[in-house]
Amino acid sequence: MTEPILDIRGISKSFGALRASNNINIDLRAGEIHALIGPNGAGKSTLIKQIAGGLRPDTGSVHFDGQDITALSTAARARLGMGRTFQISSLAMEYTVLQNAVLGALGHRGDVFRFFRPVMKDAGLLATARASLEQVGLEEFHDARVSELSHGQRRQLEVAVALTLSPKVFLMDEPMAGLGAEGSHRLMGFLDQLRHKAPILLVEHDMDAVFTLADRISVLVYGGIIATGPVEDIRGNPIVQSAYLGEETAA
Amino acid sequence: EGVKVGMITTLSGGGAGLGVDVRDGFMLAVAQSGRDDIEVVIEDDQRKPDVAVQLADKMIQSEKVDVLTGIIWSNLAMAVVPGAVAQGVFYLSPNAGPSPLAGAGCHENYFNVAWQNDNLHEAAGAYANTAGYSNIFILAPNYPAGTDALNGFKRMYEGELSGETYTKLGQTDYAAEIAQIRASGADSVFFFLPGGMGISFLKQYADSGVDLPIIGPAFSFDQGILQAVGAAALGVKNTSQWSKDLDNEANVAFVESFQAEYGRLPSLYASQGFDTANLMISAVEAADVNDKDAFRAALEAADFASTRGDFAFSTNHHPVQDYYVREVIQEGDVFTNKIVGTALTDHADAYVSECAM
Amino acid sequence: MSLILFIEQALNGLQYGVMLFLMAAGLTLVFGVMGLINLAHGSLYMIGAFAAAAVAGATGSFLLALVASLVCAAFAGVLVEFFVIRRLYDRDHLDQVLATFALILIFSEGTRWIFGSFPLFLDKPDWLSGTVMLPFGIEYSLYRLWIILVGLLVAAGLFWMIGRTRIGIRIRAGENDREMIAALGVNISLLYTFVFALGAALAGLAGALIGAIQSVQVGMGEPVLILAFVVIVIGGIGSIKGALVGAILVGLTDTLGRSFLPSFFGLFLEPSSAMSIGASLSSMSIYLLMIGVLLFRPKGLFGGI
Amino acid sequence: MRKEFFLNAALLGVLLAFPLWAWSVDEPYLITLATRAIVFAIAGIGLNFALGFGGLVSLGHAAFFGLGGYVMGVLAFHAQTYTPVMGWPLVINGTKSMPTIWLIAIALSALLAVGIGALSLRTSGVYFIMITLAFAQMLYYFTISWPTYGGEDGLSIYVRNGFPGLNTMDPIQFFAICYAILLIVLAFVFAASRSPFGLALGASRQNEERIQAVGQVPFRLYLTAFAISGAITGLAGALFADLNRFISPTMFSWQTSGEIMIFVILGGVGRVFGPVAGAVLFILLEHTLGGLSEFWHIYLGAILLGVVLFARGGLYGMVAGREVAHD
Amino acid sequence: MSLLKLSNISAFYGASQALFDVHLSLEDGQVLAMMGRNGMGKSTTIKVICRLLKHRGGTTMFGGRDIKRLPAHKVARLGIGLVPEGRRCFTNLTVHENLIVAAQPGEWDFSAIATLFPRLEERKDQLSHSLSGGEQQMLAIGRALMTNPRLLILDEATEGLAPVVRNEIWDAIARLKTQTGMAILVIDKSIKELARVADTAVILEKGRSVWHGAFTELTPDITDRYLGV
Ligand SMILES: Nc1ncnc2c1ncn2[C@@H]1O[C@H](COP(=O)(O)OP(=O)(O)OP(=O)(O)O)[C@@H](O)[C@H]1O
Ligand SMILES: Nc1ncnc2c1ncn2[C@@H]1O[C@H](COP(=O)(O)OP(=O)(O)OP(=O)(O)O)[C@@H](O)[C@H]1O
Ligand SMILES: [Mg+2]
Ligand SMILES: [Mg+2]
Repeated sequence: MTEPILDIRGISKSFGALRASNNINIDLRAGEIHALIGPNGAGKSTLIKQIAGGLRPDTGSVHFDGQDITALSTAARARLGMGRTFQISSLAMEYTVLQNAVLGALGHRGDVFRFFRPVMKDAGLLATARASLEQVGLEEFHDARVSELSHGQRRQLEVAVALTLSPKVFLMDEPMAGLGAEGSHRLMGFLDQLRHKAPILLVEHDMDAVFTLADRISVLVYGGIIATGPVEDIRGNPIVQSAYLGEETAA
Repeated sequence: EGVKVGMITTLSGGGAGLGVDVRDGFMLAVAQSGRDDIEVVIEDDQRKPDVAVQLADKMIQSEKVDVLTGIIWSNLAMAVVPGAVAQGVFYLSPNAGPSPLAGAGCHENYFNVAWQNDNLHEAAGAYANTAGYSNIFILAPNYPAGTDALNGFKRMYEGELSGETYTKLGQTDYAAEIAQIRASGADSVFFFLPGGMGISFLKQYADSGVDLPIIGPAFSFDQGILQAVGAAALGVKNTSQWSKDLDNEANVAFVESFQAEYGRLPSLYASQGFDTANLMISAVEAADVNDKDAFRAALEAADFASTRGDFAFSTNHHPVQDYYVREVIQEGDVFTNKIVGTALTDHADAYVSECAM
Repeated sequence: MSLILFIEQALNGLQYGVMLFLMAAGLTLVFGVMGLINLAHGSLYMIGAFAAAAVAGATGSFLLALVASLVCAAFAGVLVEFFVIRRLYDRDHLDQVLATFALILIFSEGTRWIFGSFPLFLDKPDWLSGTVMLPFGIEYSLYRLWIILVGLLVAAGLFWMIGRTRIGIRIRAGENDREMIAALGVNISLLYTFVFALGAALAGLAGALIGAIQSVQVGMGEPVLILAFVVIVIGGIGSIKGALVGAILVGLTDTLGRSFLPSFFGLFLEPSSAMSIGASLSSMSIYLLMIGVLLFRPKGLFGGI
Repeated sequence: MRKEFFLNAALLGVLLAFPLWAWSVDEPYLITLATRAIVFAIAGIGLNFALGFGGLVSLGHAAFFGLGGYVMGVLAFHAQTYTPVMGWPLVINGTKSMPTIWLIAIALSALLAVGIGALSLRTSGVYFIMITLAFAQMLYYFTISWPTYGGEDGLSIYVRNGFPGLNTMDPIQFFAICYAILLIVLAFVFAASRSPFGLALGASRQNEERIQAVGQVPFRLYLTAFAISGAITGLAGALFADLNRFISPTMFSWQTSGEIMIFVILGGVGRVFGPVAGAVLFILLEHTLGGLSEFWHIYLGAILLGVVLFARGGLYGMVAGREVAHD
Repeated sequence: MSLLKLSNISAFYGASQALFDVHLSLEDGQVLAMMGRNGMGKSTTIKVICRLLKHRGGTTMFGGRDIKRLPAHKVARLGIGLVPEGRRCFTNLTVHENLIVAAQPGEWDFSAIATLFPRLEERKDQLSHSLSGGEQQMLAIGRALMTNPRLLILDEATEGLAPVVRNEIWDAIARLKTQTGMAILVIDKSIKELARVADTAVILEKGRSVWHGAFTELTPDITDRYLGV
């Protein structure tokens, strides 16, 4: 097996008495979708935040591409190639769809401190932006303002912006949430392809998606990982069934 | 023939009372002169130096006035006067008298019809000596006029200082200063706190249980402000070049006609506005304003009936006049001042020698 | 410097702090809780003082004057809320800045138009005049003690209302998401009119109480406004406790700075420059305090999220 | 977009035509008035750069305006009195050359903005408003009680500083200088608003989390914007001082900060030309209403109120439509 | 007579029209499923019902009253409890405060909510902005129930919930329907789960209600055409 691209070693984080992450070890390897599931409030988003840099772990370290990045800022991690989508859409609401995508491309290229060239006429950036909008199916909405998009469309844009960063890994916090059945399908097909470009750490409550897409699944309960393994193992795990899936879905 | 006057004064916002009084006094004199060849253009400077400068430009360049007047505040005068007189117009100051304009920065076209800024404080210092105070506590706001005030006071005062304090400009609470006064073992207090600051200080002082005698310049005891201070000011001695009860013909007529015209007692500022206008009218009568030298000479002669009695200009075009000590008294419902003595006679100012004119 | 003087100055600082709290209380309410930048708060303070002065002048009763200050300021508050503020809740803070700045102009000049350009007379009543003897032989103004009492009562009342009552919860919810609280069946418009009127009434009361020992004049509100903002920012916006603590900190810093900085500099500078350096530093002291607090606690001492 | 373009052109046209007309009928004061509007507009453009584009609501821009003014005042004062500004560690002499003064004003204001910004940007929202105000207030109190340059009385510089080849005392020539600077500043801000920096700054204002997720640091964007903003406002301060040939601590007062902010809001926050429209309207109102009555502030207040209530997004919002055009 | 009846609704965001011709009706004690792809106008319709968006044409009747002229809070007090898209908890309030902020007396009180979502009781005094996504969702549902409405509107209320919890919510909806006779309007993407509770369905397509009828009549043909599944 190849070296993991992303390697989380022994991360712990407490909020007061609450232990939101408890000695978590998890890794992500090239070409895979690693799903992270667990009950609400288990600490999934908290973990993603610590990987992406919004939150500093109390102990433990994050290794990315062979480098210890625990001390780096969010922005620095993004520049190294961490693409991220948020659980609650986080976009520049006054900008158009295209502007948001161009922003991603620009952030990736890194030369933001330029004051004279019109950015929306930059062919390179536009090409990247258009391509990623097309991939998520927002090509008809270039000029729509984000504040006018429906909830689901925003989720799509969120993914598109992450794409413009041509990241080495994706951290996705519930990308399916809010998408309709059709949208979910489409996104699933898309993620399926995407994993070959960059592996994905996927937090998702949509079990259809998780079971279809995931190569491996980790289960997080009360801040600790109770099981990691291929889909079949997890689906059959009795603790997972009772604590998370509930009888019906497990059947 | 005729003269065009530009009046730039403060007519809006907090300090408007002073500007209104200067204007009313000035316009009363113009009306009483019966001349219809005096045109007065009045503008509001909002107490902002840059606005005052802009208005001065307007008056000089567009309105083509011959004479400018009206500014209340020293900082505005400093902004306007040098530029204005350099452009050849006359400036007659009805209120502010900053020291640079009396000394090295004096100008042949600049006339101060009120006082040099230090004068009333000097008078207070002189009075403190005669009253026998020997250990006085002095305070003023921390800005040039405040420094000038304390320096002016000290110039004449011969006793000891039990303390000296600068307060914040615009300060409204004086508990800390009053506690210091109480602790300092002073035998009296001199303060210069113009406008609302003085009202606050006096009210709080009266409420503090400290009952040392106070002296101050007339600004904090003027007609416009006294009613707001109320009984807290009763008995306080203050120094002024004018008082409502000054017994001379011009003043009696002025007080009476001002009250008749505006329905209130005239203030110090009103008297200064009135005198300024009368000085100008006397010059208009004696000379043509277009003949600058003749007009200037007529102004220098100061041949008008001042409400303060004797009035003359010294070489730096600042007044030589008497300074009185007044006491705050109550007449019926109204608080007002009564002259109780003279602090300085035929007094000029400390900067005459620096003026090259 | 004697210990007694120090204690007395500390007491003065405390008292000044409580006075600042009175001015700031209405502002915290409107600003912290409703999220509205109301520059016209100072004008409402002025209205309270003028109403009190007018009524005291006409009736001679200080209590009636206080009532008048509450009523007039609250009424002005209702008018302002109904005709102006109401249209600005869902706007940018900056629109609120411009609108309330316009209100300052209107109120200030309107007041001058009605009452003239000269300061008005308002004095404390006889039964609150004079001084009392405190321990250590400190002679202290009765009225100032009384202001401390009123200020603390107001603080307690507000604290209880915002933190413990359902009205308080609703107000805070409305600040977070007006549309949502309305969708849950709460008449947020009415509630906000009420809060604004309450904030205005508190401003008016402060104007009357403080006007009695300061000068009642046009423009008295603006310096207060800045101070009040400083106070609530130090304390943390939206926190009544923060406003009280912030006010007392500001009061102490200002008073102690004024009284002791000059003599402190006098230890190693010649008197006149010590005097003026000390005085300039003390006029900056509260801003230094604010900067210091914000550098370490960017959301104020008790600022929440 | 077209409408906005038309409006911009009209504004610049009127701003040029009016003084030329005043010149032809020999009303120098009106030229001065237009110059004043332009200088305020430049100050407003400076603030708008931080406030409109970066969402940094600074109530302390008087600090930069005043600093620019004092740079002019101090340098000219020393040139007038033939004394060095500083004798140690290196000798700095005064100057009466406008371009030199501008450059120094820009540099020092930018430096001050970096200093204030670095500290203030730890906070946000209303805390930012107040902390910037605090810095300006400290400078205000400092200059009031600092006797060297006149304290509260300020300092008069009797003769306007010089510009090679022009007679700056001639109102129309000084106007031309200011107008040219306005055009340059507008061009810069216009370009910057469409530049990569503008896009990133705007995104940062709307959502900091977003800009971090694409690999950029909001703090650096903000600080750069604040420095540029301070520099422009500082330049305006230097021009303002030259216009009045006078400086005073009022330039540092919170009312000045407030007024600059009013220009921006009145014209339209985040519009390149907004502050120009705002300053012109404000000066116009001040000029025309001032004569109406002693209580003219009431009218002014009522008009401003009307603009906020009925014109969303200021004058530009009213005329050119609500949405800010970003491309 | 229907509890809720919309006919012929058109609505705009500024100048752009979001709803063209929406019809729907809902009886007491029934569950109506509103379906459609992303951006078709489902949430907009909800906003119209709750008077958060003023519609231009058509009529909105609730409990026999025309609610067109009522402000949002009055409509809510007539008995509509909203769980909005995206949760919209009051993030500066604690969990408990969120629940009681708009509570009306009735069967649903804090202890009833605590039984439904024990997690909320555990986090009672935590500020809601630090809750996990799913916890916030529970809170939003609890908050709406505490107003004891006649009509409960759930706009993607199960979004982001763990499967077990989601099951619980569907169970709760089923219970609500049978036990309390509360009418429910529910938007959700899972047809399978909707089928457990829904009596009728309405499908929106580009701002128009293009299909409505009994839920059982939804054929794969229809769902394929309008929902893409
Ligand atoms: N800043 C904070 N302070 C206190 N508690 C917090 C904070 N942030 C998160 N928590 C708590 O930590 C726990 C984990 O939260 P997290 O958002 O990671 O959950 P999650 O697994 O993503 O859940 P969900 O699936 O519902 O999104 C929750 O119980 C939450 O209330
Ligand atoms: N605030 C708004 N301003 C302008 N247009 C809007 C606004 N909100 C929604 N729209 C537009 O109205 C249409 C309907 O949006 P709505 O939110 O009702 O969709 P939806 O059916 O709820 O979709 P989703 O399943 O994604 O939540 C969309 O095309 C959207 O772009
Ligand atoms: Mg989560
Ligand atoms: Mg929706």
